Amino acid sequence: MNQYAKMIIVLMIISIASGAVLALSYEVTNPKIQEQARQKLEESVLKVIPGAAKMEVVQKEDMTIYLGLDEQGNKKGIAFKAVGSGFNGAIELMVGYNPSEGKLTGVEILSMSETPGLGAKIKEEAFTNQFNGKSVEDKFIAKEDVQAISGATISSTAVAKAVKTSLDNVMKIYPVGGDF
Amino acid sequence: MAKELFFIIIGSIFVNNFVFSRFLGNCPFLGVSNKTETAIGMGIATTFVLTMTAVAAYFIQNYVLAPFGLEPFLQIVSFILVIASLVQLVEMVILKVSPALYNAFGIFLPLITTNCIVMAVALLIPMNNYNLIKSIALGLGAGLGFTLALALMSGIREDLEFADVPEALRGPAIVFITAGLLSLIFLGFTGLVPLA
Amino acid sequence: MADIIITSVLSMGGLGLLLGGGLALASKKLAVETDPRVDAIIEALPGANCGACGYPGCSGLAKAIAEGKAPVNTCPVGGAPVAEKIAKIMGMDEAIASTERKVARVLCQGGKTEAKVKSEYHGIKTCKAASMINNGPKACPFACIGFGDCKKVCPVGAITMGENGLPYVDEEKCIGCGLCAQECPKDVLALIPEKNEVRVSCRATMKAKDTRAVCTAGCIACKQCEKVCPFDAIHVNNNVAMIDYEKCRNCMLCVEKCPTGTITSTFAERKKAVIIEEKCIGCTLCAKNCPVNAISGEVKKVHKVDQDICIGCGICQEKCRKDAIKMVRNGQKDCDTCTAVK
Amino acid sequence: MQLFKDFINGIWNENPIFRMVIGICSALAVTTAANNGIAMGMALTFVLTCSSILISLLRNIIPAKVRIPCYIIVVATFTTVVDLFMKAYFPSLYEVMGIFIPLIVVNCIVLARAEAFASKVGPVRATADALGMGLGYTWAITLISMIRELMGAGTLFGYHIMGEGFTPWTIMIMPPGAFIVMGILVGLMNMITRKPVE
Repeated sequence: MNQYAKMIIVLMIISIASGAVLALSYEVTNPKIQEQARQKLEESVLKVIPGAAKMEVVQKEDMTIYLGLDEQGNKKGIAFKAVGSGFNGAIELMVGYNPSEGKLTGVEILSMSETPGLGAKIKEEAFTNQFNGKSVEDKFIAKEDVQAISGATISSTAVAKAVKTSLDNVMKIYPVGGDF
Repeated sequence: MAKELFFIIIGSIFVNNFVFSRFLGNCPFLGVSNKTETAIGMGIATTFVLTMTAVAAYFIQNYVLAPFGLEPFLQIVSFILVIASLVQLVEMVILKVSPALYNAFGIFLPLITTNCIVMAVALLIPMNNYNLIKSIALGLGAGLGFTLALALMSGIREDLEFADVPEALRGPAIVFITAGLLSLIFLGFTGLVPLA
Repeated sequence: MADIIITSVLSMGGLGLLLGGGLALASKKLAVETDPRVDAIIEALPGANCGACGYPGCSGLAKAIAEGKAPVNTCPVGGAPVAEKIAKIMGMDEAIASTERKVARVLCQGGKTEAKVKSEYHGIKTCKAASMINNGPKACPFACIGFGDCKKVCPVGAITMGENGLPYVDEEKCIGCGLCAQECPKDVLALIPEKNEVRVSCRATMKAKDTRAVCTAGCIACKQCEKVCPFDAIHVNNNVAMIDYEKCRNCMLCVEKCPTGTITSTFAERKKAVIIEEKCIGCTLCAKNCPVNAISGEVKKVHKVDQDICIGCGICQEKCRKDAIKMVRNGQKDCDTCTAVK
Repeated sequence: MQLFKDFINGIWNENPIFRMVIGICSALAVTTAANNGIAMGMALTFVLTCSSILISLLRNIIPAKVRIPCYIIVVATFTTVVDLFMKAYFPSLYEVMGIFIPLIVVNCIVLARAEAFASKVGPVRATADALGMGLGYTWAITLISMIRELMGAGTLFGYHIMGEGFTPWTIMIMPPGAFIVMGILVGLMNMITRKPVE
């Protein structure tokens, strides 16, 4: 009997020890990690809302909206995350939008796993800047009002579609021209 | 729902084959693919472990880790602990059922634990928060994809024995180059199925 | 802060307990009684899994030994040291564990210079393929073709191809697995006990006239060796000399007598008997048994061996009860005689 | 002297990537850029060394039946610790290697060395072997990543090497290129050392 008991006890002791060590290191590193994540988020929000200096997180129905405020505190625009299904996997992007004028203020790709050299080109400024200033009524269809990257039509359409769907949801919360 | 299941299974067999387009599972892939029966045997054992891991990962994720918020740091350890125990169990079952198959695997049976596919499947489930059926589909698809890759490779390698392979390239070198060509072929599948 | 640690410890502990228990249960139910000796034997075996012993790999052999189906010294590669280890594991005494180590030897001297060629061969460069076409490019149908099939199959790389187109076997590296002998379409390679240094390097069974026509180093069945051998260990049948490895004592008389140099030996000179003065009590047993009367000396006096006449057959060493005779070759210190079975 | 032999053993004649051909999953996946290779190599060396020491210390306590689960927990604990600390203090590096840190747990080298070596010898020799293996792994994948980065993106460690006219072979960044480069390198290694790899 002791051979089996020894097995169970040793396995249990080692798992408990590892559980303790991991919990401790998690406690030590967690605040730093949260801080890093928040910083990265803020960077991308400020990037897509030109002129914004600070960020505020607002929870509206099921969407998290980031309010971009400048130094004096008046609102410059809002930003929100959008997800599209690209060539190799999910593409996550941050969309900046000004509801009062009904125009996009900026788009940035947060994470994607597109083929390097082809699909990966959606990360470049040349592609993302074309969304600045586009209005809500545009159709956002690749090769029409969105200039697709040659050889990466699937990725380009994925980005355009993601922006369009997320914009439609946000418009329900912030009607065009309304306050935010 | 059935459409998504179909996409997941086909996706992980062809489009995103764990061996050819995600580089995973190379150690057993190289080691066991010289004879077709051991390759198929290994494929089946791995598929069995993969499906059980998918189920176990789903339950641990949703009933142990998530409720207590232990997710970020305990995920890897608990998954790998379950996988290792499952493999140990499979090792005992195979030893009891057919010692010949057990000898044919040799060192590669414990190496299923370190088979990256098993861990990758376990990690993918919380990442895409699949429900139980989708997780099983992923486990099954990954297993079948791995078995397909192994079968393909072992068929080719058995013919390679008679090919006039230059001295230095014999052994793993030629296997890598063949795997490279096979993954080139599998590249053709990309875009076949939209991946959520 | 504390509750995270507690929950994590509890959950990991619970998981460990659950899985440990499951494994314990499984190992009890699925327990397979393996004979502990099998693992110990596997440990002792070289583990080359070359199959020379005829069993499927070392684990197959270990199982057979543990069940007593195979003798302790089956492993040709391991030889005596491995056999002794296994004997200890199996609880037998080591005496019977000594084995004759076998090595592969080339039984053909028909290289590019000696053997004539009857056709130019430009097909697939393997002996097997070449031997299918009109028995190979060489005039002598028994000759070694020289494309190195044996070299390719040797698991330890003991065979290298000489420039004369004949394989050379490095006897230290050779593990006696016999794969080359099976591979060679002409059966030029054969497994011979290592202690037998003399061998007939030709297998051509054609008439002497035909053999001489195709190869300068072939056996012409002149029977000189048969006449000179004091131990009746060599006979010419079917036009080629054959050595009986049980009787042969490596005295190399046949090597000297053979006109075409077909009979060769691993070493250039033969061993010589030397009497150790302190131990010799002059019982004259050696002198009586020496086939060439190379030992002289009166009764109860220390005897002496005439180094020129002595043919190194080792009978005197075998007969001497005082162990007063040792065989010496200028290179090696002392090597025991080939057939002395103590 | 034995220690030195263990150390060199891992770097050259039993190099995990080219000679023993294990731990290939991460080697192929992470080697798209040279600095990835080095970072991954360092992380693996750290995890390999720590777990080898601990496993060789515990080797007599762990019963044979549960040896694999125990080894793997030790390895997983160290990997997660590396993962957490890297995420906290080296975010830029973590950015590049996110998915591959958890895969160190299943990297065959760590468990293979634990099973074959660390669980049989004392901690000192286990450390020497682990360091040897880790460095052997590092220089191997750095070599692979330098080739793949040079041909795939025309840069080396991020600096532009190839001129403007050079059109990068994106195939080198993708899986097929990785397999083929790996095959050729293993072939070259065989040529250099003239010892056929079983």
